[in-house]
Amino acid sequence: MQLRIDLHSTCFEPLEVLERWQTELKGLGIAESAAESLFVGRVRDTAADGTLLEALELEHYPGMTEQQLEQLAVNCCNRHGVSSCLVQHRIGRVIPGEAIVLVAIGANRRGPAQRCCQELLEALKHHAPFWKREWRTDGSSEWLSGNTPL
Amino acid sequence: MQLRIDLHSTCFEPLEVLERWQTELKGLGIAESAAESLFVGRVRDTAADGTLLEALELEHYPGMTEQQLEQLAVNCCNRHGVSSCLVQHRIGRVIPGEAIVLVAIGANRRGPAQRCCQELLEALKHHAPFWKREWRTDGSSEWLSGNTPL
Amino acid sequence: MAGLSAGKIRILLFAGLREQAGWAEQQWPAAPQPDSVLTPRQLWLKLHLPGALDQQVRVAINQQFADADTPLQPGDELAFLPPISGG
Amino acid sequence: MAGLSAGKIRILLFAGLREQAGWAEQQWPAAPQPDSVLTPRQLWLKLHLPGALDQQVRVAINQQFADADTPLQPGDELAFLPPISGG
Repeated sequence: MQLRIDLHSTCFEPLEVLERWQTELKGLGIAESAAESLFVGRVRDTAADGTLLEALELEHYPGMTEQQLEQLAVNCCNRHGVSSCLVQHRIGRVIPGEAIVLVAIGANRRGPAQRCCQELLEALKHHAPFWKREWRTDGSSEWLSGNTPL
Repeated sequence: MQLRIDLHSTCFEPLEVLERWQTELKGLGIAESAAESLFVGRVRDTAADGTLLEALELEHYPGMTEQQLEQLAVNCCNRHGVSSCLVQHRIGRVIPGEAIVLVAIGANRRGPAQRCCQELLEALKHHAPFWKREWRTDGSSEWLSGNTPL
Repeated sequence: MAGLSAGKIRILLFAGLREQAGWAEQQWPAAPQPDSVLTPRQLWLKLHLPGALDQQVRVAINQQFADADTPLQPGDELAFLPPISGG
Repeated sequence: MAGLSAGKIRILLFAGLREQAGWAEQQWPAAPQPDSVLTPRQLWLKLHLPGALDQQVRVAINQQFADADTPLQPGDELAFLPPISGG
């Protein structure tokens, strides 16, 4: 199973990252998967209270974050028997429209690819030590106490 | 809702198509979606009977295919309230590793994006008039009588 | 596809069904009397097509899925669709 | 983060919990007697930290999620994690 996890402290472009990942797998002689399921999450332009959002601040627990992401990914990928897994996550200050998270799963069948992509996204949302603080355009800020609903 | 459906009679690169789609939406002044769920299906290198596959031939019903894809996409997107939908499908001779289908759904939340992407993929697999014929490396060929299991 | 003669129904076959039947398209006269009815199911039997209608083969009239017992109108495009395998 | 003195436990707070408590990190002596026990739950109370342990705040020991009643060892890194919101 091919696994790659990166934390980005500056803006990343999902399509560029995916292209590099594709090239990397090709370089390892790994054939393209029959099924690929992907998810990209971006920052909204409104805060939870409906006011305009200036930026999202993403704090994390250095060391534990990387370990947790790897454990969650390995468990999920093994459970579904998929062949490749790319996870990219932002940290630091992220502005509306920028990508926060990218999950890309390659598998031999669409079912495992889709289920793994979905489950890993939920797992990292709830079990990787990230915290979001909303910075509103009026200068006020608030830590979020959970995730947006499914 | 932004909708784009294309049939490709030659190889298409999912990441290039996605980049053009992103640029097109940006050109229309449409903000990037908070959640994007994508699926890419590619031709396997083995036939259903386990022998090596030379190519897949994709026949379709011109006219009905386009209408059906549009109906399926509009219904699915409306049901889930998503904001953008890109469907790309190959026709003709497709060789192993090449993309057959790409579905990309943009929505304000991950649940609708993921469910719509999955449901639309199943819908087009079962209700758009496409037929696959496997051409094996020994020169023999066979029409498939259904889809691979989930 | 060729132009359709007046009062005819165009019948299309695809993929494996086309190859088993040995033809891709033909025309058939619509119901001759004004009060008589011609359905895809009747045509399926008259044409001795292989396989099981409903179970395996679906019907499309004017490029929309339709019931096999729908009365056909002159000028209709009727297609018999073997099991679909897209995506 | 600063080096850890021998026989100590390093305690870390994050995000909203760090701001409410007013500190990010401190060290605490591990259990003094060899047969006594110190747990995250005991430290949570001793430190008068805000919020509800278990319901809202999770515990990590040496960067792995752990039960709040796990006995702590000298040199352990203990973190109290407010509700996570990643992805």
